[in-house]
Amino acid sequence: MDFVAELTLFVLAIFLGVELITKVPPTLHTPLMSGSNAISGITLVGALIAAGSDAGLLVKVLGFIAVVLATINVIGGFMVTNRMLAMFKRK
Amino acid sequence: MDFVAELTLFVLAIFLGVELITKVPPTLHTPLMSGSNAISGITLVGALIAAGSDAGLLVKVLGFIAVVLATINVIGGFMVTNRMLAMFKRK
Amino acid sequence: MQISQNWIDIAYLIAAVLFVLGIKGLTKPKTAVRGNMLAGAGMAVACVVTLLHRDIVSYEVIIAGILVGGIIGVLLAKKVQMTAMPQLVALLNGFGGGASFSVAAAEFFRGGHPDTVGIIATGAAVLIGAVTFTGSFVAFAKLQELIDGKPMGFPGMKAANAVLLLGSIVAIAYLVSNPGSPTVFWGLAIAAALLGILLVMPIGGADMPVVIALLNSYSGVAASAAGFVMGNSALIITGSLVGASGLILTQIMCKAMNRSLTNVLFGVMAEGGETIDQDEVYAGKIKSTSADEVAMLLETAQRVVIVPGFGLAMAQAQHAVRELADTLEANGVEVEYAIHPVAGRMPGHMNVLLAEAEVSYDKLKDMDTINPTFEQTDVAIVLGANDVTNPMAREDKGSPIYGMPILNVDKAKTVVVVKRSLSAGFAGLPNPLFAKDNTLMLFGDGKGAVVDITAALKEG
Amino acid sequence: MQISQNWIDIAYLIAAVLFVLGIKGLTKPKTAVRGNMLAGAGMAVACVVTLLHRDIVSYEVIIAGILVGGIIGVLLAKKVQMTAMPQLVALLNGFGGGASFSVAAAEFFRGGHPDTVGIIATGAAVLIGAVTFTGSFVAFAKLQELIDGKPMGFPGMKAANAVLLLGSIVAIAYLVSNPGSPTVFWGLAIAAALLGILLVMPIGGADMPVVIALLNSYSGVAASAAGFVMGNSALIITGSLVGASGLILTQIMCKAMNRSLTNVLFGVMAEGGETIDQDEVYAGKIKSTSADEVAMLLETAQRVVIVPGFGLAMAQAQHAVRELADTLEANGVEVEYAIHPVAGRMPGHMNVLLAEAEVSYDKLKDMDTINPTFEQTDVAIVLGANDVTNPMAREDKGSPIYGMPILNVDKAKTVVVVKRSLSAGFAGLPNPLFAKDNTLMLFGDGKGAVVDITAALKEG
Ligand SMILES: NC(=O)c1ccc[n+]([C@@H]2O[C@H](COP(=O)([O-])OP(=O)(O)OC[C@H]3O[C@@H](n4cnc5c(N)ncnc54)[C@H](OP(=O)(O)O)[C@@H]3O)[C@@H](O)[C@H]2O)c1
Ligand SMILES: NC(=O)c1ccc[n+]([C@@H]2O[C@H](COP(=O)([O-])OP(=O)(O)OC[C@H]3O[C@@H](n4cnc5c(N)ncnc54)[C@H](OP(=O)(O)O)[C@@H]3O)[C@@H](O)[C@H]2O)c1
Repeated sequence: MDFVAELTLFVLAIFLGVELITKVPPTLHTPLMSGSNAISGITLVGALIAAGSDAGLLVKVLGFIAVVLATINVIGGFMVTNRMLAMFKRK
Repeated sequence: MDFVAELTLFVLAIFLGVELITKVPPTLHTPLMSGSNAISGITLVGALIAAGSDAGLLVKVLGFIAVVLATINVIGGFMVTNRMLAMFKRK
Repeated sequence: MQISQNWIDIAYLIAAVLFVLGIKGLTKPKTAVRGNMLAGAGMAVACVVTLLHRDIVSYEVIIAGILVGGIIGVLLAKKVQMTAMPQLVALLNGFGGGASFSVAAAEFFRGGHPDTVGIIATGAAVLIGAVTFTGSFVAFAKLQELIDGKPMGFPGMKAANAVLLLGSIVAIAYLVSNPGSPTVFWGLAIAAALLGILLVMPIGGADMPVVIALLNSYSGVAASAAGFVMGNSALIITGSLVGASGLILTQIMCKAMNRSLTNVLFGVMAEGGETIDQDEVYAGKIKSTSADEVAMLLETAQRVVIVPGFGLAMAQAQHAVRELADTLEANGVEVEYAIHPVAGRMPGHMNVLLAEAEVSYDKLKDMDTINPTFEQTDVAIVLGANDVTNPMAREDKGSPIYGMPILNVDKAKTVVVVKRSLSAGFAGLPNPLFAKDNTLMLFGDGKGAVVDITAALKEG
Repeated sequence: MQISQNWIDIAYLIAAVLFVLGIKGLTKPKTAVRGNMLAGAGMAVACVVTLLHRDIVSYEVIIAGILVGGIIGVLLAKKVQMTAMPQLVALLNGFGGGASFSVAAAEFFRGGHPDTVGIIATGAAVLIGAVTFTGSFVAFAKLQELIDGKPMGFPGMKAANAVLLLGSIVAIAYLVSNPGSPTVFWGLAIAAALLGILLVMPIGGADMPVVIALLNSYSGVAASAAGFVMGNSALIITGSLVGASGLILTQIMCKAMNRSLTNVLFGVMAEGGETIDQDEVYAGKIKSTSADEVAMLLETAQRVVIVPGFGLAMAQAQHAVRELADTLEANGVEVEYAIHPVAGRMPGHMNVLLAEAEVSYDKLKDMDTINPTFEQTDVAIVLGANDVTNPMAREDKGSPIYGMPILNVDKAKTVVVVKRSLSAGFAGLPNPLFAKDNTLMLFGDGKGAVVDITAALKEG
């Protein structure tokens, strides 16, 4: 994909992100925060590629660190969001 | 741009379009309709390329028709929207 | 001068952003004018930069086309009456669909070697473009009363539609394996054109605004398909933006009429069978009145609500009404206007008209606000409105308009209905309101009647 | 097994759609759980398909990393106390920033021949990733009370920040012309890490949730920048999605606190100078009470409002409170809870706690609903709340919390404040409410005090 196409995706996604969040009741601020925090762990995708490539020790180490950190972010984020939301559910 | 990139743009733009329109007061239904109608005249861009290319008479004719129709759509649409909105303006 | 595709694409991105901001702006009263400007600027950016595209080798045809189209566009936009706005939008929309169709056709006959995606996209652009084109013209004809506004159809119509749609899809599939067949191409075009006519024919004139909004959404999708044909990001993004937002607008409009989209598109025919006898509703129960009598009523009133409808537009009575209201207010009467969301022939129709007559914005009350106040209203003056006050929508489950929210004018102490005759409104139904005990009919042209009342008031 | 980039990109598109639906779902109470699931599914799709990427030649490091990270993640999510949620989110967010930083670093040291865009993107990912990493850890430390929650700074701090930021930009510019310099790279990393620390240090602990939301937005932008480095559409789309939505969420949170974002980020230090003498406010005006006395008050009450605050969470008194409310209701008293949007230490903190104790949802009233009812309230029980009831926010223009909307408990006939001492709340301010004529202080641990009141009620 060329740079302009990437830029176009970037801009469209920013607009979409802005429009998605309109009125959120305060109760949901924390879960929304932790949930979108988990989503920003998408960097795990980049980490996987870095860790799985065949390019020297330093890169492997950095890749490993990236995978560990991103996985904590993703797994921890989604689970904790779920835990919080479970508390709101009406019995 | 490859097909998947195009598809990605398509999907993101659809989501964005859905999110953009939320609550519109009935007063603005008609201007919004004529305004987005004018925007859909973007096909003028394709018409220009078709009409300006060097590919035989049939293509030129089709291109000419396309330019005429799209231009009516664009110019008429924006102008009439503007005229309508001018009526709402508080003096 | 020609520039690299990269810069063109960046300009397209800027145009897309302007369109997004434009559409967003158009959804709020405060920002609507600016939104329209931004969208126009986006279009200018997209067009100007396209002229630098490497495929463009000559400009004669382009210039001729823009001149012809531009002049027609300006004339249409300047000359059209406000009351004819829905027709105009239908017409413009049809042109947009026709343009997408022509672009796809031109691309087809240019005879490159498109891949499967390209062929399918061409087929989609042709199909949707042609449906939009002919469908919009039927909508135009119905609104302009060139053809009857009533739902029209024939037995087996649904089957015919299904055959046309299936045939179109088969034709596209055929083109995928045999990309060069003009016969199949034109066959597809004709089938799609027919489909557009048959889809809109059975829809009643009153539902045309919704149909136009839907066709507008189609024309966006057609533009997007044309974008896939040409590999043009501006068309893809902008087309799908309009396609999606148009669909949502369609749904919002349906909601305002308390109808579902399926009901609008396919429902009317089913319910059309029942006809109600007008005589049965009206016979012996209609009380006619005069301008002087109405003026006397108004002299003792404390609160008056004016209920404008399509007849106000027909009679061009907006200025006369404002003068009546001014006179009443000078007498210490409280005057408000009840604006039904679908009064008139397009959304916001009444707002446009009354704004033209410089009626102050805060006196225009929407349905939900004004309905609870009718019980404290001494006189409700129904001015060329009919369907939007029809109590059958509230009470008669068999009625075609059952479920549409209405203005509860019959709750007012006295109702004065100004219209020329007992003939029906857009929906073609008799209105039991006219036969109620507290209703007085003032027959005559809307403008004349209002002027007479004002005069009588000033004398008395 | 390896598949073509096309299919990977389509999978990324599906993941992006799932993220969009997920975020949208998370904004509404009814759909929040499903939204979180959808987002999780999107992440699974994106990760699984990435494992088939052609650049991945060995899986040992990946598996090891996922195992280590997964175990830590699960443990953190399961073990954390609900009260410690803000800290945890800060921590997780820091990890995300660190990951983006590491990805960009790995890509840098892989030593391809990136173009200008690639280098700038690498620089941006390093800069923003490192700021997010260290900034989040400072936020974590403040919330966990590892360091003082008060705004901290030194003269010339703003200048230092400006130098660090400028230095980082110069370093990136240098890398554009000399892409291979590890020294400059690490210099950039260190400057960015310092910048993160210095930016968060001067912000008060009470504003940490906003800071975390902002840093969350940054971590999205960092991921997006990493996407530009690797040419990966999933990272670009998803990162910017989170970046933008995080920024909007930040603004919404600021609004709920009636603050501007600039005020949160830079404002506190300016106003920190003023200190208010606690003695002056309280001396001789505090009336202490006992559980028995409160029970007697409650026996004759008709309407009681419970105002929970951070102290409720500290004392784990939610179940005790519910029992008190049950007892009161059995006596025919009307009981409601007043939920301030920033009561506790995170948005929705009180809702979570009371939901845990199975307090019925409709008894939790938000600020705007309950405030007008305090005048008809016989007893308001303030339970470990402080800042959210501080009348200075309403009355004292010089106060650091001036303008924050508060619960008007002082309008109730009698106010009972349960807390352990006269010490201040999160904002570090004395509370004139405690000195009012109609206020009674019940000193003691929140849970114990409530249990005592309930017991006395049952006896009486
Ligand atoms: N707003 C929209 O978006 C929209 C769009 C399309 C359709 N519609 C439909 O249009 C209808 C609107 O309801 P409505 O109550 O405003 O109008 P209506 O039901 O169409 O009734 C208009 C009435 O005005 C009277 N009239 C016509 N010319 C007149 C004149 N010169 N002076 C005095 N009266 C005159 C007519 O009666 P006489 O002939 O006896 O004078 C007629 O009964 C609804 O059915 C709605 O669904 C609305
Ligand atoms: N919700 C959010 O998003 C959020 C996030 C971060 C910060 N904040 C800030 O946090 C504050 C929240 O206000 P708030 O009124 O809920 O709390 P607060 O002002 O922090 O006051 C809490 C009070 O609880 C008392 N307390 C502590 N432990 C207790 C125990 N075991 N038993 C009884 N009382 C106990 C403390 O007094 P003693 O020590 O005398 O007992 C303290 O005064 C606001 O300043 C807000 O801006 C809110």
